This record gives sequence, C-alpha cells and structure tokens, in this order.
Amino acid sequence: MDPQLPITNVTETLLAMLPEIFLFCWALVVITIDVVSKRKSETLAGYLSMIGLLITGILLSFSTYGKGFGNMFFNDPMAAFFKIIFISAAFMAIGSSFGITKKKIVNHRGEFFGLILFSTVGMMFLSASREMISLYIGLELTTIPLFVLAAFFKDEKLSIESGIKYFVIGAFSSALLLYGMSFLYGLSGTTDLLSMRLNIAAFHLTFKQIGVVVLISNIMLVAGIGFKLALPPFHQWAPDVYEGAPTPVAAFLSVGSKAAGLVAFAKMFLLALPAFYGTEMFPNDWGMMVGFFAACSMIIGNVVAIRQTNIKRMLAYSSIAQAGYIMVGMLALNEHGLASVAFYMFAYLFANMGAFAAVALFEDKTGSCQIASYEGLSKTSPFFAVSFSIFLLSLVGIPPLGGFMAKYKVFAAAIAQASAHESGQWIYWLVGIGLLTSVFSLYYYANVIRQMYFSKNDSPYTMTYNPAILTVLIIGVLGVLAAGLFPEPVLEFAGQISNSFGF
Amino acid sequence: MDILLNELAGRPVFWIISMIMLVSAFMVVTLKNVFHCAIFLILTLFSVAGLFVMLNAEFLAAAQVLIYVGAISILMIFAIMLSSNFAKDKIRMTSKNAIVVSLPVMFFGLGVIALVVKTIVDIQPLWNRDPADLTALPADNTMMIGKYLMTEYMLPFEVVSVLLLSAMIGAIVLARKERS
Amino acid sequence: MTEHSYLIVLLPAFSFLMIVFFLRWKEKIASLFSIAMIVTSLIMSISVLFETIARNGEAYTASFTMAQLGSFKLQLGLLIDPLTAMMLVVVTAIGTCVEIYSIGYMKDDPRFSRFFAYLSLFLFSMLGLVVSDNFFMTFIFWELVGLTSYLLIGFWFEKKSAADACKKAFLTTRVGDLGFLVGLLLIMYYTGTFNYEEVFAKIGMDVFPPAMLTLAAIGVFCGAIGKSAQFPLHTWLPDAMEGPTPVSAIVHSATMVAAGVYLTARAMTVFVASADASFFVAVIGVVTSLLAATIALVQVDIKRILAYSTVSQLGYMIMALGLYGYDTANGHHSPGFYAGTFHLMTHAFFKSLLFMGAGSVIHAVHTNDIRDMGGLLKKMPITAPTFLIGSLSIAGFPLTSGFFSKDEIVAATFGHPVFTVLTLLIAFMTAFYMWRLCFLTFFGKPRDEHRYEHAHESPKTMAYPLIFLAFMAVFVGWTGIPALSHGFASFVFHAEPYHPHADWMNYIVSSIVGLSGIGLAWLMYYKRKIDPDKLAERFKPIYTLFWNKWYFDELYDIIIVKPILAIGRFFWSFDANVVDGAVNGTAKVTLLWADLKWWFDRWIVDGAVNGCGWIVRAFGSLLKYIQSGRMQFYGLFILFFIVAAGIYKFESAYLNGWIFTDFLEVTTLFVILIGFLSYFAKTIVPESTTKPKREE
Amino acid sequence: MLPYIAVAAVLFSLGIFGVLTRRNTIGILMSLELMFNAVNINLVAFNKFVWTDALIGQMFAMFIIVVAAAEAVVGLAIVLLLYRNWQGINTDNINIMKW
Amino acid sequence: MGILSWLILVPLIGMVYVMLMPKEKVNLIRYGAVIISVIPMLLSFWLTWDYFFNYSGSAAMAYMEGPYEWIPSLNIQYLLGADGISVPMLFLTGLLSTISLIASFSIKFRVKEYFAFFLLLEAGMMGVFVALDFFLFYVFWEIMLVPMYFLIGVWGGPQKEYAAIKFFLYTLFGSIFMLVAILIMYFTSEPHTLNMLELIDHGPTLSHTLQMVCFIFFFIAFAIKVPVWPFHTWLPDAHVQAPTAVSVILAGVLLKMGTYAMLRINWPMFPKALQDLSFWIAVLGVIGIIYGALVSMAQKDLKKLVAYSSVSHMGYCMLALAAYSSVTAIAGVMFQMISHGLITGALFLMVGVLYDRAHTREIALFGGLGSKLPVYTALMLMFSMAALGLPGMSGFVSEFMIFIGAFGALNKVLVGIAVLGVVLGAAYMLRMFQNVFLGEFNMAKWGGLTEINGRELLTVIPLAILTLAIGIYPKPLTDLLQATLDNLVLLMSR
Repeated sequence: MDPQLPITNVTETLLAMLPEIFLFCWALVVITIDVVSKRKSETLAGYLSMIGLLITGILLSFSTYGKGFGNMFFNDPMAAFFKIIFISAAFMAIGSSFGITKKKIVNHRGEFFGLILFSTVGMMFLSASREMISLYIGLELTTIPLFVLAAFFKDEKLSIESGIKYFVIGAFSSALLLYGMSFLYGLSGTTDLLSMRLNIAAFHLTFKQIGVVVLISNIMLVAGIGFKLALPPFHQWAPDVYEGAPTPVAAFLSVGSKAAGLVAFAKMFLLALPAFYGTEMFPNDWGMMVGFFAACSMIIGNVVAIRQTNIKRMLAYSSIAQAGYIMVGMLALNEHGLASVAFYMFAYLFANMGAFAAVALFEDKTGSCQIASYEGLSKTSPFFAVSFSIFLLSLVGIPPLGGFMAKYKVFAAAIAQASAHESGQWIYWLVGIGLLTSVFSLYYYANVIRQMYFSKNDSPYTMTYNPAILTVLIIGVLGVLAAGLFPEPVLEFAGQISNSFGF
Repeated sequence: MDILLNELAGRPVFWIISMIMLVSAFMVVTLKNVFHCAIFLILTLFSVAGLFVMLNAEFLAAAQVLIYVGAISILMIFAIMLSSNFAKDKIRMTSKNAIVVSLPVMFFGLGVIALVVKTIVDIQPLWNRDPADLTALPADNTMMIGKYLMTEYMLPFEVVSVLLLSAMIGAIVLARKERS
Repeated sequence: MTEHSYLIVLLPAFSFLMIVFFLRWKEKIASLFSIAMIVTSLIMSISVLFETIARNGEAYTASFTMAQLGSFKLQLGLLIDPLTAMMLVVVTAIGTCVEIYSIGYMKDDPRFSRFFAYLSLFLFSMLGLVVSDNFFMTFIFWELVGLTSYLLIGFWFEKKSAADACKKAFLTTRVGDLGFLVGLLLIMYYTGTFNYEEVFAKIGMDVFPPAMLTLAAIGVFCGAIGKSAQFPLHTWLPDAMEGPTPVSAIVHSATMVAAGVYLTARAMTVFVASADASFFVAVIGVVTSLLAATIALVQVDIKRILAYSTVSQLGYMIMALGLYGYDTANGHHSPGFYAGTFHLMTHAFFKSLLFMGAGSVIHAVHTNDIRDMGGLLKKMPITAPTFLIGSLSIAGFPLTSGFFSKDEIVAATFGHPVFTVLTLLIAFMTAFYMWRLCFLTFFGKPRDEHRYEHAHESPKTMAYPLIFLAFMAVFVGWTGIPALSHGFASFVFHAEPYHPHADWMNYIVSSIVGLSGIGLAWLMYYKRKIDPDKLAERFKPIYTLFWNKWYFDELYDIIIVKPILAIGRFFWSFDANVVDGAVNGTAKVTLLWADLKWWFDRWIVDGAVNGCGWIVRAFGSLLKYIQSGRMQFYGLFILFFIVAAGIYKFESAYLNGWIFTDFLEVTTLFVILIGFLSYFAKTIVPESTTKPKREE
Repeated sequence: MLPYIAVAAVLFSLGIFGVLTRRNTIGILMSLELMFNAVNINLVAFNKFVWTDALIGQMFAMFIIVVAAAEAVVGLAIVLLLYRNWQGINTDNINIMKW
Repeated sequence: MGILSWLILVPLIGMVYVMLMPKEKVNLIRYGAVIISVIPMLLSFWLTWDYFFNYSGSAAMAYMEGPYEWIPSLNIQYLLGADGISVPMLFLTGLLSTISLIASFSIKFRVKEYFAFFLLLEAGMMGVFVALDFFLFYVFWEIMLVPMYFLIGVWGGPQKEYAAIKFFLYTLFGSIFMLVAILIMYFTSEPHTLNMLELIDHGPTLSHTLQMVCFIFFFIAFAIKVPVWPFHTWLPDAHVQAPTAVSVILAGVLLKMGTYAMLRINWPMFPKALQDLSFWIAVLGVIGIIYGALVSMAQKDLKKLVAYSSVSHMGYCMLALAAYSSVTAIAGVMFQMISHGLITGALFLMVGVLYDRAHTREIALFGGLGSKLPVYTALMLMFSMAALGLPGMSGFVSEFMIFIGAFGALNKVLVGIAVLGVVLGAAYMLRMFQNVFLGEFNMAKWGGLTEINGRELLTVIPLAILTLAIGIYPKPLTDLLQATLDNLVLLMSR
C-alpha cells in the first residue's frame, strides 16, 4: 500500500517539501520585490510569479514520494499529481490576470499574485497531508487567501459582495466540517486518517456498530467539502462569487479550489471512511448521499446554466455540473475511480482555465461579460474564437478533446463499479443522469460558439494578446488536445493514485 | 435524557458555566445592539475557557482568553466602531426569518444530541467509559503541547503561521485605503 | 436469327441513346435513324417468327445473370416461343407504322427528335417485356414501359391536363404493380426462382399452398389490371389520351396496355393452377368490358371513345383468358387462351389503325369533339375508308379480323351463360358506339362549317401506315379461320393443338349482334329515326352515370387521393409540432426550472394540459428564488439539507420507514421542501430589489 | 462526557442560528466564532473523556483557535470594505448578484 | 501506415493545408481542397478494386492495421480494418466528398473555414467506416458532429442555428447511449477489450437482459443517425438548412453510418436480442417508409421533400435489417445504402442547382421548367425515377432485394404494407416533378433561369452513371459483398 520509501530524517523531509517551501518563499519574494520596486512595472510581479511556479514545477519533478513529520506530510502519487494541477492552475490564472493588473489593481499587484501563490501552497500542503489537522489547515490556507482575492477589487460592489458571500459561506462550511471532524476524532481517537480507518474498523467489529454519530460526521463532512466543490445543495455561493470575483480568481476557484476540495474529499472519505461507502452500513453510508448530491449537481448545474446570459455565471454553473461528473468518478470505488477523478481534473484544468482566460481577455478588452457581446468574434479574432470553442467543446465532452477522454474515464469507472456489484446498480442511474445532462450542457456551451461563429455581423472588437495570456491560451489548447489524444502518460500516473489508495 | 440529567446532577460548576455560556451566546445571536453582542461574545468565550479548564486544558483556556478575548473580540469591537454608528444602528432580525431558521436549527441541535445519546448507548464501553479505566490526561499538558508543537505538529504549526501571514497580508490589502 | 433476337430489343435502345446524345439537333436524321432501327427489328422479328414456326414452336431460351447472392439470382433472359414471336412482330410492325406516321403528325413540334427518342425507348421496353423469360425481367420492363408511357403522355407537359394525366397514369399503374410485386414476392418465396419455366415446373410440384397460389396469381394479375386499365384501375387510360395520338395508337391501344393481357397469357400456367384466381380474372375482365362499353356509348371525344373501347376490348381478352384458366382448372376444354391472344393480335392492328385514323381526323379538324365533325368522308379519301374498315373490324363485321377473334371469345364463354350474354351485349354496344362515331364523323352534314372548310387529307407519311394497317385489320384475322386449319391456334398451342368450335351458329349470332349494333347506330345517327337526345333525356340517370364515367374519378379522389394527402399533411404537422414539440419539450423542460412563464406560453397551448402546466409553472417560478442572492439564505439552504439528510437517514434506519416508505414519498417531500425553501427565499427578498442591469 | 457534547451542540446550533439570522455582518462573524468554539469544546471533551492517551484533541482545538483568528481578521477586513462601499453592513443590501 | 490510415490522414493534411492558406486566396483553397480530396477518393477506388479482385472471396477483415497501442491503460487501440461492408461505404464517402467539395464552389464567404471543416468531416467519416476499436469508432463518430455543426450553423439557411443545434443535440443524445453500451461491453468482457471483432464473439455470452439493454442502447444511438422513425425530426431541419454540399454528405454518408454501425456492431453482437426485437424493428421500418412518404407528399419545400424521402428510404433499410436471416435482405440494405447515397445526394445537388439560381425552393412557385431547362429536367427526372425505384436504377435493385429478403424472413403482412411505400414514393416524386417541371412555364418570373453548368454537371454525372451501372449490372457489387454478408448472417443468426 505504501510503495514509497519512508523519509527518515528531517533533511530529507525538507527536501521532499522543497517545492512548497520554495513557492512560499517565492511568494514573499514577489510581494517584496513589488513593494521595493514601487510597483512601477505592470508585469514584473506576474512574470516573477509565473517563473516561480515553473521553478516549483521543476522542483516538484525532483521530489520523492515519502512521508515526514509523522503523517503530517505525506508525498504520494496523488499529492504529486494534484500538485501539478494546482501549480498549472495557478500558472494559468496568473497568466490571465495581466489585464487586470494593468488597469485595476495597480497598487497591489504583488499581493495579488502572492496570495494566489499562498493559496497554491495551501493546496499543495493539503494534497500532501494524510492527517486531519494538517488537512484542515491546508484547506484553510487554500481558502483564506481566496476570500481576499475574491474581494480584491476594493471599490467594486460586485467583487466585495462576492468576497463576503464566499467568506461567510466558506467559514460556515468550515465550521460544519470541523464539527464533523470532531466527532470522527471522538470515535477514533486519532487524527491520522489511516489509523482512523483502522480504528473505526476495529471498533465497528468490536461493537457490531459504532452508532449513528458517523452519520453526523458524514453529513457534516459532505457539507463542508461540498462547499469547496460547489456541489449542490452547497453550491449557491458559486455563481455569485464567480460573477463578482476577478475573472482569474474565479478561474482559480473553479479549478484549483475545486481540486483541493476533491483531494480533501478523497482523503476523508476514500482514505478514512471507505468502509461506510455502501448501503450495508446504513444509515452511516455516504455513497448514495453523495451520489444524490452529484446527481443534483449535474442536473442543476446544466439546467440552470442554460438560462444564464452572463458568461462567468454560465461557467460557474458549468463548473458546478462538472463537479457532479467528477463525483461520479469519485463514487466508483475501484481502480479506475480515483484515477478518473484525477484525470478529469487534469483535462478540466486546461479546458476551464482556458475558457476563463478567454473570458478574462474579453473582459479586459470590452468590460463585458455578456454572452451576447461575443457575437461575430470569429471573424475579427479567429484564434480567440477557435481556442475558446475548443475549450467549450472539451467541456461538453466532444472527442478527441480532453474533456471527452475524462468523461469516458469517469463513466467507465462508474460502470465498472455498477456492473461489478449488485448493490452498486444505482450508479447506473448516476451515469444515466450524467450522460443525459452532458447532452443538455451542449446547449449552453454551443450557444457561445453560436454567438461567435454563426452571426453575420463582424464583432466590433478585435482581441490583442499579451504574451502571458497567449501562453495560457496555447497551453490550454495544447493541453486539451494532448489530454484527448495522448493521455496515456497522465492516465498511467493517475492510475498510481488508485494504487496508492489501495484500489 | 436520563444520562444527561444524571451527569448534570453532580456538577454544579459545569452547570453554571455552561448556562452562562449558552445564555450569553443566545444574547449574542439575538440582541439588537451589536456592541452588546460583542460584550456577550466575550462573556461566552470566557465561559468556554472555563469549560476548557474543567476539561484539563489549561493551556488552551489561556490561549482562548488571549486570542479570542484579547484579540478577536477587541478587533471586532474596533470593527464595530469603525463601521457603524452603534448608537443608532440597531439592526433588527426579521421575525419570519428567525422562525423559519429556528426550526431546522432546533432540529439540528436536538438531532445531534439525540444521535450522540444513541451512540453512547450503542457503544457503551467506548464512549461512556468508567473514569477509573481511563489513563488520566497528563497533568503537565502545557508542556506536552509545547513538545507536540515542536515535534509532531511542527508542520501544521508552520503552515498555520503561513496562514496567519497570508491572512494578515490579505487583511492589510483589503483594509488599506487607496490613494487615488 | 433467333439467337440474335436480343438485338431486336437492343436496336431501339441504341436508337434512343443515339438520338439523345448525338442526333438530338438533327431532326430528320433522328427520325430516319429511329425508323431504320425499328424496321430492322421488324425484319428480324419476322424472321424470328418464321424460325419459330419452323421449330414447331419450340421455345428458345438464353439468360444472363445480373446479380447473384448464393442461390438467389436476378437474371435477364430471352424466351422465344410462339407467343413471344407473335408479339414481337405485332409490336415492331405497329411501331414501324407509328414512327412513320409520326413524321407527319409531329412535323412542327419543337421536340420532334425527343419524341422519336421516347418512342424508341418505349419500343425497347416493350420488346424487352415481350422477350423476357422471367418474372423479374418482366417486372423491370413492365416498369420501364410505365416510365415511357409517363413520358409520352406528358409529352406536351405544358398542358396541365397532360401533366396531370401522365402522373395519374404512372401512379395508377403503379398501384397495380404493387399487387404484381406482392405476387412476385410470393412466387419467389415459394418457388425460389423467377424463371417462368422453373416457376411453372415448381407449381406442378405443389410447392404452393393453394390459397397462396391464388393470392400470387391475383397479385400478378393486379399488375395486369393496372397496365391494361382494368376495373377498378381503368381510369387512367382515357386521360392518357392527352398524349400525342401516335402514342395513343401504339402505347395506349396496341402494345403497352396489351401487356397486361400478355402477362396473363404468359403466366397462364399459374392461373390454370388456381380456378379461383382465374374466375376472378374473368369477372374483372367482363366487368371492365361492360363498364367501358357503357361509358363509350355516350362520350363525344373521339379519342376517349376509342380509349374506352380499348378498355372494353382488353376486358374482353382478359375475360377470355380467365375463362380459359377456369375451365382448364375444372378439366374442361376452352378456346379462351387462343381467343384472348388472337384478339390481342387483331385488336392491336385495328385499334392502332383507328387511333391513327382518329389522329388524322384531329389533325384535319383540330378538335376532338365528334359533335363538331361530320361529313368528313369527302374531305378525307384515305383516312375515312381506312377508319371505316377498322370500325367494321372492331364491330365484328363478317370476314374482318375482329369478326374471327371476337367470335372465338364468344365461343370461349360457352358453358357460362351469364358471360355469354354479357359478351354479346358488349359486342352489340361496341358495334353501336363505334358506328355512332363513324356516322357522326364521316357522314351527314358538317356541323362546324369552319372546321369542315379547313379540313384536309393528311400527308402521305400518315396515310401509308393507315393503308397498311387497314389491310392488316382485315386480313390478319384470317390466320385464325378455322377452315384454314386454325393456323393461329395451332401455332400458339404448339405443344397441344386445340381446335376451337367452328360453330356456324356462333358465327351467325355474333354477326347478327354486330350488324344490329351498326344498324342501330345507322338509325340513330344517320337516318335520325331515333333522336339520341330524347333517349338521353329519357334515361337521364343512366345517361348521367355513363357520361360521368360512373363517377370513378370523383370516387377515387374522395376515398384515396384526398385522404392520403390529408394524412400526409397531418403527419407532417404532427411531425413539425407534436414530435418536435415533445422532443424540444424535454430540452425545454430544463428551462422551465428557471423561468416557466415563457415555456408555458410557448409550448403548453393545449387547454387540457393547462392545469398541470400551472402547477409546474408556479413551482418553477418559485425555484428561481432559490438563487436569491442572499448569503444567509444560502447557509439556510445548506442547513436544510443537512437536517433533511439526517432526518431521512435516521428515520429510515430507526423508525422503520415510519414517514418515508418509498421513493415517491421521498421525492414528493423533497419537492415540497424545495418549494417551501424557494417560497421562503422569495418572501425574504425585499420587493424593491430587482435585478439591476449590471454591465453594459 | 455527554453534557459537554450536548452543550457544544446547543452552542453550535446557536451559532448557526446567528449566522443565518443576523443582519449585521459583524454579528455573523461573532456567530461563526460561536460555532468554532462549540467544535473546540467537543474536541477537548473527547480528549478528556475518551482518548486520554494523547493531547490530540487539544492540539486540534489550538489550531482551530488560530485559524479562526485568521478568518476573523480577513472577515473583518471584508466587512470594512462592505462598509466603505455600501455605507452600512446590513446584509439585506448585499444581494446585487442573484438568479 | 496502411491505406486505411491514409484515407483518414489525407483529409486531415488537407485541412492543415487549407488552414495555412491565407484566406484571401480563395481559389487556392478551393482547388487545393478538391485536389487533396481526390486522393482519398482515388484511394477508395483502388481499395474497392483491390478488394474486389483479391479479398472478396473471404469474410475476413482485409487491410487490417494494428492493433497498435494507443491508450494502453484503457485498452484502447488503434485498429483499422475493412471488409465487404466497409469498402463500398468508403467508396461512397470518397466519391461524395469530392463531389460535395466541387459543389461547394458556390460558397462565397468564409471559404477557408468551410473547406477546413469539410475536410475534417471527411476524415471523420472515413474513420467511422474503418475503425474496429470501439473507442476509436466512437471518437470518429463524434468528431464529425463538430464540423457538421459549424457547416450547418455558419453556412446554412435562415433557421440554421436551430437546425445546427438540433442536429448536434440529437446525435449527441444518441451517442451517450452508445457510450454506456460500449462501457458495459468493455467491462463484461474478459479480458477487458474494446476490439469490436472480439466483442462480437463476446456479445452472445452476455445475460439476456444485458444483451437487450446493450442492443437497445446501441440501437437508439444508431437509429437517431439513420434516422429511424420516431427519431427522425432532426433530419428535415438539418437537411433543409444545410448548404447543398453538406446536405449531400448528410444524406449520402452520415445517414449510412447508422445502418453501417448496426450491421457492423449492433446486429452481430447481440443476435438473441435481435431475434427478439426484429419484429419491432421491422415495424419501425415500415412506419418510417409509410410515414416518410406521406409526409413528403405534404411538403411545400423541395429540399424538405427530398429530406423526408430519406426517412422513407432509410425505412427500407430498417425493414431489411430486421430480416437479419436473409442474405438477400442484408445485401438489399447495402444496396439501398449505396443507392440512397447516390440518388439522394444527387437530388440534393440538383435542388441546390435550382436554389442557386432561383433562390427559392418553394414547389408551388415553379412550374413548367421542363421547357426552359431540358438537361436539368432530364437529370432531375432520372433521379426522381431512381428515387421512386424505377428498374434500371440502383434504387430498384435495392428495394427489390429488400422486399424479396424481407418477405421470406419477416411477417408477410408487414412487408405487404411496406410495399405500399413504392406507390407512395412514386406519388410524392411525381407530384413534385409535375409541379416543378411540367405545366405552364412562367416566363416572366423564371425567364432568367440558366441551364445547369459544367461544374454542376461534373458533380451529378458520376452519380448518374453509378446509379445506372448498379441498376443495370449489380453483379460486381453482390460478388463483392457475398462472403462478408454470408458471414454476417451466420453471426446474426447465432
């Protein structure tokens, strides 16, 4: 189960933690340089952050699997995989924020990027923890900078509103999560997730049943983590926040924060509580409950998105829906399950970050987020239209783009689970809902494409690209295509995650 | 319920502290004047600290007092004073809202208690242990905590400091008035 | 020559291709080329005929595989037996006449060469039909003659009536083909082959259940009904007279419409095996014949009279064949087969003669209405006598072809008194209406002086064929004179010569019938002893019925055409509205979550659904408020679900499903919960806050 | 142990109630603190009555206190922004974005 | 790289070429695209030729390429192959693609994008007909949707947006069923595989319920593409709104994918389910025949009429497919697919020719065009006659084979009803022909119409020749199909 050599001494531990440490220091460097340079350069902080992320990525490739500080730091394939996702998400979010740093947040560029990096550090710690306390702290380190980032346009009501909404609901959910965690601690006497799993199993065997307190913790944990995933019915903050927050932040929320939530979910439920998955553990089971929420997510996300006229709001609902698909993969407790989640996240990263980058670019140019204002763009800015269409089509799940591969993998996992166990038949329904709603989703994604392509008029706008956003768009397109056409390395990597979880 | 009553019967101090805590918490969530709320919040936090002491968590109690009472509450009072003219600003809760909310909240609270009771009954030896069987908490738990913080919990400790740093930076960025 | 007989078929096709691709612009050459081809075919046909006679009527076969899948084969093949040889000569001979005739008739037509192309194509198809050795090939050419008929009827397609008529002809015959196809399917299913000889052999081996055999036979006969314009599909033929007259002469009198008779004769073995089918055939034949004759009595359009006459005569032949099948099936001897095929031949000549004559007349007076003619005998020294000869022949005047062949048909009905009486009645009517036509057209005073003045004899190219055909109309029937050893009969019955009744009584009766018909017409229209108008007044209902052709067109329009169109439109509207609506509906149901009003107005227009729609709408418009924009409500929403999930789980675990027992209840409660929440959300939103326009 | 858990449950519920009903944003922050405190009581109580061999519960509570402090700081900063932009911190007005 | 890969790759290369051209060089783009598309066409011709002479005797897959590992962790392979049922389809695709590209010269705006999408579409179509790995098949199946969506949506008629999204949604809706079925097949097979040929062996070992479920799922997916009544409503919209060349491809190739996939996957894989359901499939087919014909009769728009006639014609395919035990019927399906591709493709081209000149397709507005446009009329007559199943044309052979085969294998009454379609088919075609080409010519209104030009003739004539050739001498095609179909029938009758 632990294929990795344990890290024995502090030096090795620190070496294993090098990417995180480096990134944290780099964040400080970025902030400092920005302050020291009197915030003269529009782009310096941004490029510095991107470079820092690149270096982190390089460092990451040298880091080893293993654990340190007890179980507080536990570098396993899942951590490594998701760290890549976090770093890439941060990279692309930063790349798409050059527009706003140029005009809107002139005085706090360094802090803006620094906070994104802090949040990334939090995510990385989160993904590398196998212990409830560090998990929680990682989660908070992820979220708290995001509260600030959401409200970063200090004189725009929308941004402030999104900030306060995100904050209140976030803190509320975090309290709920903690409450659930406290009961788990009460049951198992440990915060180490693996020991918790063993303890609970042992107690379950000893006492025949360990009471309905697990029920409370399950529900509370789902609510707390569901908030991060924007999983209905814990999703309502998402559209508002995405709409109000700076677009790159919304992008980062929709990918990075979501991925962090997934990691937390996987760790809490698949690592600590897998025994309570099925209906035989009724009423303490969580499988069907999460399945229900996933179904809600797919339905509500896709259905409501159809009505949206604001593209950020539409993408928010779309990301709510995507969370549902991911959860379908999460619910498949087999060797494909987690791998599919990870892979989905990987493909989703490029498509969604790309889409948000396009939206950010357009918003910087025109100040509008209305879908209708995308009319006729394909003639004036073909590259923009093509790449945006590719992102959207990938989100729909059209082969050979990454989104399709991801959906395929997820549904394959679910069907493998459903066809293997009699009690898992309900997953078929989930798959059915997922597939049906993914057809619906076409409607609103295609609507944007329709605006860009089918109009007879030329758009009054012509996009201009700065190097950063161009990089982001190109990375997005290449990533989406690569994830669809040559996904093997990623899939193999993702497969290791399942292995390390014991599936 | 019997269990609850039995246990309560023998502990007047707990009874008093928790009552103070709950009543003042109730005040916090119902009073109109937000400044009064803050005062009651301090009282609540104090009583929580008291409970911590009863639970052999002296260091925690101290931290509670220091951090919450000493820092957060004061911060809040500052915020209140900064953000509102508290003499005039008496925001009322809408009654409809309160009623509708109180229903699920009551369900929630009673449900949790009921489930806990049920669990205690179900897993008798685990959760309702005879105090005699328990190894007592180390008396020098403050020292223990110190040790923990420097060994096992070193990493979260550091990460929390990063968290605090980032929160601080964030708060400064947000709170700072821009020169335009 | 027989082994090259495929050339007979292919030469007209060659002519068609040549004209279409190369000779289209050179009208003279086109027509001459076409004639040259058909004459060659004629010569070859004659030689084939003699060779067949020399072979003692033995069949010659050759085949070519078109497609093959395992044992299933589609083949083209030749079957040259006496029947084929006879038909080859008839078709090519009349074809030759018509093509020559057309040079004159179509002289000034802008699509002159195209006409010859079509004629060649028709001849190709017709000859292919004649020589085919299997049902499949027959069916192919059967359809092809249908196509060419379509093209030729619609040759002057600018005329709406022509355009309508060609469509009607094609469609009506296709209805018959439907039956033919089913018959073919049955034959294929039970015998596994289409080849005539194999099918007949298989029938002898009892592979067919009797009922299925009858069905198959009737199916095949349906083809004949359509093509030969038998009741109830006879309505297209009179309309088909919208085509140029040479077309009527060859396609719609002599050859194509006779294809049905030919098919029946060709497949006689099948009918012989099923008495019921044969009887059906006979009845259809006689009914058609009678029906058409009655209609012909009162018509005034010269070509239509001839058309109904054609229908009537075809019914005659069909009846004869049917009776043959019936009698043979019952073990009796009958001359029906001989009579039918014999009449087929004679009729081809005299009817094409009549049509061409009529064409000549029309050419001269530029009208079809016989009431506007009269006294043309003097003006048209060639047309009129030949026409009269033709009329004599069809009326059964002794020693003409029609006399001998019709006589055999009457002979075939012996043993079936009803048929005998009807046959004689029809013969009487035939003589009457044909001579009514003759008297009105050629005798008496001209009724339209203007037209009369301009009338003139047709050019030589039109006249010579008439003379030739008149000659044939008299003498071709002599091949069947019993006294001359029944030449025709023994020829077609090569294997088993059968001597028909050479009954003098028979001859006398039919002569009397024919002559009395002529006489009545003479009395009414020449001598004016009986006023036809008064007679019409007297029998007004019957007259009207006949005049309106028994209302068949109207009937079909009401019971078939209109309903089909209506159903088509209905399905279409169904398609456009309901199916689409339902499908779009499911997509739109999604929208209804957010805002149902629009959906409601647009899609639920039906009153019945209103109640349902209202509930959904009310619910849907409430749901919108869930996304109320108030963060505390969002928190409440979370709390609600936590509590709901807890209650649900706890309840079903420990209260044994006291509240929630099944999925439906849970769903209902869930829906109620959502509804309540959204209602609540709505109430806590201050009314004044409407969604502001945020960005422009 | 039960009284502590029960009291914590009630405190937690009161916190929820406050978060969901206070129309003053700072009131919401206060109620959040109540919730966190309830969690802490839980943890410490479990540590005292069930799992006495280590101080995990107390450690956890410690971290929660710190995190709660950080959250409060950020929250108050945002409240300040609210006040600047809306000239008030009443939650009723903060619903520009909806539907 | 085998020939099959090149078939897919060449259009993609063409797409890249078109994308690299500056958009002002319209002619370079047009001619380049056509020339590049000629290569796969010639390849497909050669393939047909080679298959006919070298492989047609055996039922085995010829020209197998792969399996090469593509995504080993999901057992997804790159596996191509062609047999007797793919080769004619490839032929058709190659031919119609080139013809449509030539017909696309009338596209005047956004030429570059148009041709790029078209070539992508061609690659997708080729891929569907050669893919033997389920995943690969699905990918190609879906890839076509995108260019199609754009082709309809950007260059289509007045209601293009609705039509485009409807097409997209419908097809996607169908494909999700296919996806589920593929996954079920994958996970029930041991070892897990996506190789169609292996799954064909695996299918009958499934439990009866699972067979039924998978069968129905596949059926829905393919039926929407065919389209089988009642899944047909996307078709008239898509056809009518699409530009001419796209309609041609839609009718000529895309619809065939449904029936092809049924023959390739659905039918042989679940013989038991097929045997249980064949009656109902036949019923759907018959309803389609009659319904399509009746609805065609009510149409006022020329193109819509042709579109609905497709519903009717594909109904024949379904009827014959239901008669799975008869080689004749299945051969009829293949014939019908080819002949419908040729004939309806040609009809759409012809309608497009008229539309380019008259800018309307309203049947009632025309009349008597026969006297003004003789060549056009003659061609139109020929194709109308072919469509209504006149002997000597491919449509007749196919319908005849279908009837013969279905009559032996199916409920006779049902086939009897289906035969009615022959008359109805004649009825709507003749109605149309009469109203448009016969009758009086309105000189004032349509005096300016010009005769069909050389380029347009170039697109139509090959179709005419093939239609006639197959109609007159179908034996080469039956020889080509024989072995494959025998084997298929064996598989389907397991």
